[in-house]
Amino acid sequence: MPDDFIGELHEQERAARLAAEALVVDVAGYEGPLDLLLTLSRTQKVDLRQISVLALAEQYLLFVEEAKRLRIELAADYLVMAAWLAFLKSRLLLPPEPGDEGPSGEELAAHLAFQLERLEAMRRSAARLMARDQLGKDFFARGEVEVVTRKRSVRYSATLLDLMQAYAMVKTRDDFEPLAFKRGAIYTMEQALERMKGLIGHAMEWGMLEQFLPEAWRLDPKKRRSATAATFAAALELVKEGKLEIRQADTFDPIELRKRVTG
Amino acid sequence: MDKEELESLFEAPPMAEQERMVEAILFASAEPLRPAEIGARMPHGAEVAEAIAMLKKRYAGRGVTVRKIGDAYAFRTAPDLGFLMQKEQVEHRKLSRAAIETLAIIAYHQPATRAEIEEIRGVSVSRGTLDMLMELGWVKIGRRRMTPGRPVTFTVTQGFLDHFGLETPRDLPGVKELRDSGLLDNRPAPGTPPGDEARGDDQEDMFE
Amino acid sequence: MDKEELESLFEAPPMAEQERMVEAILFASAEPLRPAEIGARMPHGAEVAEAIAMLKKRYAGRGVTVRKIGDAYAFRTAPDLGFLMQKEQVEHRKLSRAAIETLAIIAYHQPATRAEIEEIRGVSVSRGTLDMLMELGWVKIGRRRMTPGRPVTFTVTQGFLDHFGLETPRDLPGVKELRDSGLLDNRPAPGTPPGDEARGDDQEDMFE
Repeated sequence: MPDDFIGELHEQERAARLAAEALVVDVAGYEGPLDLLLTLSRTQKVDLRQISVLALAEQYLLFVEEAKRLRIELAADYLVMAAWLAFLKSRLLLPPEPGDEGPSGEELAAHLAFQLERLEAMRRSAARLMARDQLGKDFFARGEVEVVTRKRSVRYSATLLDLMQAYAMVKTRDDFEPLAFKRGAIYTMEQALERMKGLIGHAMEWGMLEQFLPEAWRLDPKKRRSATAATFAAALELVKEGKLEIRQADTFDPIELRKRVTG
Repeated sequence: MDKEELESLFEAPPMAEQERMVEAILFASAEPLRPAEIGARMPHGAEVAEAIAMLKKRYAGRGVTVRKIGDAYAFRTAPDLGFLMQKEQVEHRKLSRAAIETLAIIAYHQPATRAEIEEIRGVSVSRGTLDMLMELGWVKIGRRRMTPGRPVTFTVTQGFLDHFGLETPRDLPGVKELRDSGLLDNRPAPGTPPGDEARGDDQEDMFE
Repeated sequence: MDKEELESLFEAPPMAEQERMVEAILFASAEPLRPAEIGARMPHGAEVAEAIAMLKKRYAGRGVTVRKIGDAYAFRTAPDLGFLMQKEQVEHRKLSRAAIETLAIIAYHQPATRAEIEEIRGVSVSRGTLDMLMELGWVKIGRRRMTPGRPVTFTVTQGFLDHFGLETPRDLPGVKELRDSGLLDNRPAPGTPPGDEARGDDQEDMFE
């Protein structure tokens, strides 16, 4: 029955192709390249400790090629892993060049095998954890919490999570502030006027304008410039009100101020 | 199939086991249960009245006892131990949003002056909020800032660290970590139209 | 007045009475209580640890038992009777595979940094996964790791232990085998300088 035989062959081919494609098409089902590697490694049907990393790397590279052929877009980390595995493959196959720095192919392969084994162990542990008896499902806490008293006190509660969320909220709000100029480094004339009014009472002698700047605004050049301008404007305002005298010996000389002595 | 027949097919568990069952059911229930309600949860053929009577006897004189309330049963603290329950009565209240935000800002920026807190929050901080945080023992007054007006600063206390399970204020996660864990994610609250920047009370929905 | 003197003035109640008291206090609380919390409500001179031990023994094999959860104690129904409590069963949020794995990694490797979780799973921890585990009250932020960048670590909580009926994280299923086979070691990839944990965050700015 040659016909049947050929038919069977086709059938086998088709099944193999479908299996390969299924793996590729399912790419969304994998949680990253390590997960995919772990799935591929199962086809080797050996203990993870005896796995052939070289064969695995080849399988993975084939998978990526297949994805490319089917024009399936792979996330960047799958491609990064592919590049790394190609590198690993060359390290495993080629003798190390003299003076070659860095870990050997065997070391890298051993680490990858370790990672796979560890991921699988965590998977198994997670399953065992979830299979345990759980509170509220298999065993229960006291249903009716008993409170017998007349004494009342309020206890405010907040958790670290509340705190972090509150802070996050405050910080996020900033990101969504309506467009406005940050006025952090601007000292307003109103502020300067307020301050000068308090200070000029004591300014019996001529003093330099700089002495009237607030402490915190004297060092940072930006702040200093803003404070100088505001203080100067405030000084002019006070001169206009007849409360202050102002003088400058020459162009670019220091500006000096003192309280206006009346009468 | 009538009841008699079923009973002969499935034997009821031994009385000691039935007593255990009633014990667990009464313990987990949020309210007193009538024997019929208990019976409805027990295996077929259980002798609920007898199991309750046994349980009642077992707990006689213990710290908690099985009490009949109307026609239902419940565990209750022995009357002579009522005094032990007094400290239990604390009303748990959530901190107001203003308070938790103020606390968070102090924790992250300490020492912080009132003006700084207001600048970060974008709204003024009421005297009462800071007073309350100080009364709670979570915030204290630190050194004065050496700037004009010599404003007082606020810092968090050891009590704050204890309450929030932190060893030092440095253990607080940073902004980047908050963002990475999704906490700084600007998820709109369900049902909020996009762009409706949450500044009102709808905030609560967002994380609860 | 020193402690000795007080003790001689007020004699502690007999042990049987102390056991009753612990029974009443533990019964009334849904949350696990630490011996110190219980002691704070007991009369002076009470031997809380001994009373708890007696109580634990008394309830062995009953429908409710005294469970140790971390360093605290609580009454919980016996797991074999869970089928009776369908009415009390709470709807459990179905956890994603990523969330379950992240939880397991934190539990088995704790304290674990975000980078370590990602290294084990081979993918980045998605936004909101850690957030959700913290909201469930199963994971909390622990100490910072004393490596460059001082990353925060995550650990499991008492609520986690309570939920899964564990006395300590050492009771996690298979933990000993995993440790013996080296699968819980923090083995860096070959070629990485030791202690290279730096993830470059803005932490430093925040506190300095």
